Amino acid sequence: MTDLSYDKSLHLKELIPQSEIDEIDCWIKKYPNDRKRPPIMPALKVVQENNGNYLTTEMMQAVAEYLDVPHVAVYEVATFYSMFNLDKMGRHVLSVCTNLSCSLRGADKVVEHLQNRLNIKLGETTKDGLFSIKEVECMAACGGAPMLEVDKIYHENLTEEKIDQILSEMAAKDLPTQEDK
Amino acid sequence: MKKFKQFVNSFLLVELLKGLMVTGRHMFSPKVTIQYPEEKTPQSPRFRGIHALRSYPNGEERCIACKLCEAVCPAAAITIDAGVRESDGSRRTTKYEIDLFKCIFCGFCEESCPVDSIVETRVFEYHFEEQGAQILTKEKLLEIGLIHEEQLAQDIEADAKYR
Amino acid sequence: MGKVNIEIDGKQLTADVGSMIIEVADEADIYIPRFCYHKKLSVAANCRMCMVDVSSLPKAVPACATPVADGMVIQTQSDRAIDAQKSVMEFLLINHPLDCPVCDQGGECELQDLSVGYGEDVSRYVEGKRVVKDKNLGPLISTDMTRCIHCTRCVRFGQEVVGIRELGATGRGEHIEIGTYIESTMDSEVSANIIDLCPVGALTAKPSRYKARAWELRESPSIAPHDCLGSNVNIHHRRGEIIRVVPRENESINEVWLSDRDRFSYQALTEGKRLLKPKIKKNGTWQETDWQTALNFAVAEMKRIIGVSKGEEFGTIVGNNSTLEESFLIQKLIRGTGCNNIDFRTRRRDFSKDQYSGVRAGFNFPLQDLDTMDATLLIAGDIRHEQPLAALRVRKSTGFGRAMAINPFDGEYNFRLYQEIQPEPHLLAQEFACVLAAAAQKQPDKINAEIKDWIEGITFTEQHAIIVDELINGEQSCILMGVYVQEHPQAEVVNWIAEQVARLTDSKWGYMTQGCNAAGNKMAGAVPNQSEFGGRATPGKNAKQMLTEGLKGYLIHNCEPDVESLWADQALANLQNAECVIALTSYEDGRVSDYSTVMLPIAGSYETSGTYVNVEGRWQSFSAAVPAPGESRPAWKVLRVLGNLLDTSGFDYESSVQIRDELKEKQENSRDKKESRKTPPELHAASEEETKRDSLGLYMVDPMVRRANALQQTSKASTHPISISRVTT
Amino acid sequence: MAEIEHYTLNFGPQHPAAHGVLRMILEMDGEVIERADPHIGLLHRGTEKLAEIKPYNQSIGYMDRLDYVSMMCNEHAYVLAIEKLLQIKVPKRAQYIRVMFAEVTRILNHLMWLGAHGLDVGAMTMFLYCFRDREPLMDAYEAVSGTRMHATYFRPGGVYRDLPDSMPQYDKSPWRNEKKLKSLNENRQGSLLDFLWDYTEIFPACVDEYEALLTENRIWKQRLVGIGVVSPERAFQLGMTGPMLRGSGVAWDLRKKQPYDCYAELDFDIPVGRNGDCYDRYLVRVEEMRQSNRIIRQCIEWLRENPGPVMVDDHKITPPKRADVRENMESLIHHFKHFTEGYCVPAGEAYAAVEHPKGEFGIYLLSDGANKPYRLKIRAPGFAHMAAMNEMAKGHMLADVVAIIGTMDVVFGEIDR
Repeated sequence: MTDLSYDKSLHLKELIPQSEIDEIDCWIKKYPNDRKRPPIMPALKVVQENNGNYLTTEMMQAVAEYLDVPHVAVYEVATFYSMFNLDKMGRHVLSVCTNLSCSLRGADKVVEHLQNRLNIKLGETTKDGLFSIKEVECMAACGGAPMLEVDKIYHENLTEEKIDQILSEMAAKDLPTQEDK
Repeated sequence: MKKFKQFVNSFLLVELLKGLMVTGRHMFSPKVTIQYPEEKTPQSPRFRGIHALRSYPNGEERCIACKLCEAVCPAAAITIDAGVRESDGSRRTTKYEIDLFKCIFCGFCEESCPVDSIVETRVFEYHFEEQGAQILTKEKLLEIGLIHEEQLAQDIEADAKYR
Repeated sequence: MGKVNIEIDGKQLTADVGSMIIEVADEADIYIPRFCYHKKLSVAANCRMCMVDVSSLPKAVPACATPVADGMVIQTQSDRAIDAQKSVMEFLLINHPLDCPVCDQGGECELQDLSVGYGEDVSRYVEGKRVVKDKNLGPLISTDMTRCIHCTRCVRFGQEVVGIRELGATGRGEHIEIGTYIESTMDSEVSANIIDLCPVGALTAKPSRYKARAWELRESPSIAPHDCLGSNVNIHHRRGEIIRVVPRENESINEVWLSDRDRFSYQALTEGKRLLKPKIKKNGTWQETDWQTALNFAVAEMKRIIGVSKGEEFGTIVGNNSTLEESFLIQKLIRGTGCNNIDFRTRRRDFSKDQYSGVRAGFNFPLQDLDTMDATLLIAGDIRHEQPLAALRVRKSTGFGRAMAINPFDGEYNFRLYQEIQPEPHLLAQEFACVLAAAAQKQPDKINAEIKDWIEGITFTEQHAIIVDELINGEQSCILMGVYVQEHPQAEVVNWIAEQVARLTDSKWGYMTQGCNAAGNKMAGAVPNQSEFGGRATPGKNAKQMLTEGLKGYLIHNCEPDVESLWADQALANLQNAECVIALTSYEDGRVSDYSTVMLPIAGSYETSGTYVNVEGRWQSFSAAVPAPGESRPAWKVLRVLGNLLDTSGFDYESSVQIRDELKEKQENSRDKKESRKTPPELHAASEEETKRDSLGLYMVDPMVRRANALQQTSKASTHPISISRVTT
Repeated sequence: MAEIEHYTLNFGPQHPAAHGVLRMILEMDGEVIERADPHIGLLHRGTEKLAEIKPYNQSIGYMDRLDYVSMMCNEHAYVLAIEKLLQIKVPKRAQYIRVMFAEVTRILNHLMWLGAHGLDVGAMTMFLYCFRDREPLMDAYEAVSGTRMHATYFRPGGVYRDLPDSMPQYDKSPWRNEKKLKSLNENRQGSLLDFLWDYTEIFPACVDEYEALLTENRIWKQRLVGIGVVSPERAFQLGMTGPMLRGSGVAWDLRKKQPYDCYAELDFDIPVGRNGDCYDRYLVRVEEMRQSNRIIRQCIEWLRENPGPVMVDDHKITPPKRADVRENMESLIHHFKHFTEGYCVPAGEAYAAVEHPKGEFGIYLLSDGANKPYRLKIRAPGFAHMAAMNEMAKGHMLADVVAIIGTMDVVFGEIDR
């Protein structure tokens, strides 16, 4: 397979510090030798955290090369899971579930409200770089639909008021940090 | 008595006179014939005459070479060659021919066409002057379509609710 | 394996423990609808179409992923099953675009069939449909990814069968897409099989795009003419034009697959510049003429040159892909005129065993056994590109067995090698000899004095010993020599070593050959030292001599020695300098019109009837699928008439079947002479110069493939698969 | 006395009284027919074989062309046979439409027959009147199907399209003033049903006219009475059906004996003859026209009251609505498959017969479960009648042969098929 955009010289070791490589190696050791795909997820996580919350194509390819798996296997993992971001994201990623249960319980209204509040569209980031909204598939919280996830916390049974509250809490949390800058 | 009556009737040519009365009456009733070709009998919007290929108002041919008409034609009168059109990569016919000697005017082609491209017009008066002229080529069909487009659109519109 | 009793739709069946419901149902001819399940691929169970009702379970279950259990009562037509099927069908169609009229799959689409057979007849879905961007997968496969139903057959094919994962399923839920993620083409040599696998119109063949509907096509069985496996194909043609070539299932040869080369080479016939009329070159310009004139001209020239030189100055080169019948006729014809220079092996350097050679085919075991080899030793070959489908079989065996290679070149393998030795090309035989030495040491009771002498002084390393161990320990093992071996100056030495190693390690052995009919050509006697079936013949010049020495006249049949022979440059010069070159060719482009004096148009593959003998020695006859264009005629007919005009006797055949039957009879009557060479060949270093030359590329092997446009546009066309040696360059 | 050989006369196939392409070898003793030997096959088109290579629906158009003066009746038998195999129930409205047009067809056929028979026997005027009265019915044909003859209108599962709400009208022309045009278009103001209703109002009077011209006419009677007498027993034995059988006094009508579609719900009578001669058969046919008129009127009344579907709502068998085809996937797929492959019919056999204007017209279908018939056999009434030619003509004069051919109402489309 010829990856036209792929630069063979790009190695994972050049992209992230040795300490991170060690962490990935540590994950690799946890799985049997002939099982190469399980470490993809932890490896991507390490790389993403190192890169400011998103992954580039080069990084995914470098991970694939490092783990000796087909490139596409890494793309599959990276695109499947909502915690991997493929574009530069805001500080807080609001992942709104629009899958069946949430949709039935009014996920489209949640999305609409968020879009109006933040004045951005799905998949975009606010100008101040604080928030991004992302549409995700089921996050297994159908019992509390509609739901969204932000900073690894699930917020369930959303109403417009609740969303406003979450947003203002987030913004408040960040204010000092912004001032620090 | 019956026999006598019969004899009288027969002798007086009653039944013949009755018949003559019928024909006589018709001498004075209005004519039922029309002055063809200046005058024509009415045609329903469903009329199935000679074929045409329709185009969109912007001049783009409707036919997408799906070949349903070719498949459904009971008389195998339609021949289509298809291919990728160079200019935009769309699916188009490179050849679309209807052999009118084979065609039985069943209307299945029109019925099967998903884009209302192949239609049957109201034209039933046509003739051929030489061998091979009975084959309607794509160009001829498109031309017929252009000439009758207004009528065709009307007819399809009129019949749309029944189909 | 244990057996269980189950019941499907009231039919009592016995099944193996562990088999899936769908397998048992298929065996019993009970059809269960499916999209993702394919007998040659792993079970994915992601289309959910094959839902059946199992009495003991509370919900309908997928038949492809539910193993049978004793006493299971399965219903495929119960309300619950039908409900499930209908729901799945509705779900699949929700995002399917309204493309049927413009979709090439229309009419042979599994989605259509199952929708009509198992789905509702009206949709309840009114919302917008999703759209997926098309991928560019190269010149062979055209995509319409919006139509994809995510059965992942194509993904699994790449992963499991080919071993090269090019496609993947990225995204999740509504955002799932099949593709390469990063724009890239599919380059595997068997990539187009995903066209057959795709149950919908997402992946279709680009060369035949929009050309025909399934219901217009006529199907004729035939044999693919590009590699020595003789893959079984069906030619789909319409009004005398080949529209596509698809695999014909044959478990013992090509299973259900087909290489891209076999699949798309037909383009040469339909789009190549075909020679439609006989042509004679007069004063440097070509003139079209009729058959009579052209044949008379050719005959007069042949008679003149053969007469003057007593046959010494006339040579006949037979193409690799000539049918058995053609080769037989041409050698009979040439020998009948008193000329003995005939050969088809334009890619052979080692003629040392010519006078002893028998007519055995390359393999002494069935091709199918490659699947189950515990150990496979590959000698110098690029099996992936030379015999793509054989590579799939070797790959299958590596699931449990081990593959090893002694290959002077950078091999591209689609399976893992357990051991790899990379000698310099000219030292191939020497390297292999070490294996023999190792084998001899391991099996001292099996060797004779001769071998003992022969391996005297040869040392071997640990690696050689491991290879031998594998071959010995494997319950089934084989040594497989690539096409390159037969091109090597020490081909006979390598062959001999292979035979000895195989004997010592109790393995099977075989060699791959160039073209589709090498075994047949040899049987037919298109070699300088023997006539049909090893019959006695006055020795003549071999291909190398004919092409490098320069003769006055040539008869070339269905080949282009200036491209495909090992001495292409010399061949070109000599052909140009010859007084007369009679070319039997299907195409008029290329240099053939430059150097030939008369061109006789012959039918291409699929346009003629004949027989190919594959590498296992399997005779596969076929008849013409489509008529030859213009005035071109099947070559056997041309040769038959030439035979009559040359006043040679025995040319009264009326059909190719008649020729084949005669040959079959001859084969039965001739006892394949045991290869009589007793003394082992001498082992000496070959010259570096002679071993350097590149092999033909994947899509360069014969005149037909070279003219197949789509194949020539692939990235594989420009590269020579065996090109650089890490050592020599 | 010198022995005199019978004179052999070749009658047809280009004779105007041969009703198409009948060729008869007549052996005559003077002018008396000793033996009549009909030769058939000049119009053979292999319809039965053609049907075997086409999906079911594609043969509907070929049914029209069997008895080409009673087009829809042929279609009727064919679609009934398919429906029998498919085991589907046709919507009531479709049944009424089909019955109405079957009766329209009967009138069309009988008018054609009457005109031609009259012409054969010497009553020129009849031909003109009959053709005049056929015209509105042809217009009705055209209004529903788009063609005046080969309608291809009946479909397995119903009929192609519902009856139109309006009738096409005459255009202005230099030949007619406003008033004349208005009177021409007078009966075309409403729907097709109104148009037909109008016709049924007038038609009985027309039949009276025909009768005034013929029934008591001495020449007509001289030519028909006592000609081609068939006893009821012989009629049975010869396989006669329809007016040929009823003319001999047997009250046998499939519409009554094995009612199909909605005939059971309609009120009509079966006329029968007494003597089994040409004249009785004439009387039977004339009365049948009156009965058909009655049936049509009942159908129109029912159809006016009961709108509804005219096609089975199962798109596995019938094509989906056109508007749906452009909008939903299932419909598009079913449309595509319907017009390319058609539908598969369960394996089995079926015989469906209708009371065709000429007699019992039957379609025997054998299906092997595929999308085209394994075998199709057409039972053409004319064929059995033709076989009685020799018996009916024997002993009659040459001129009577023409009357006998006429009374059989033969059409070679169905006999030769």
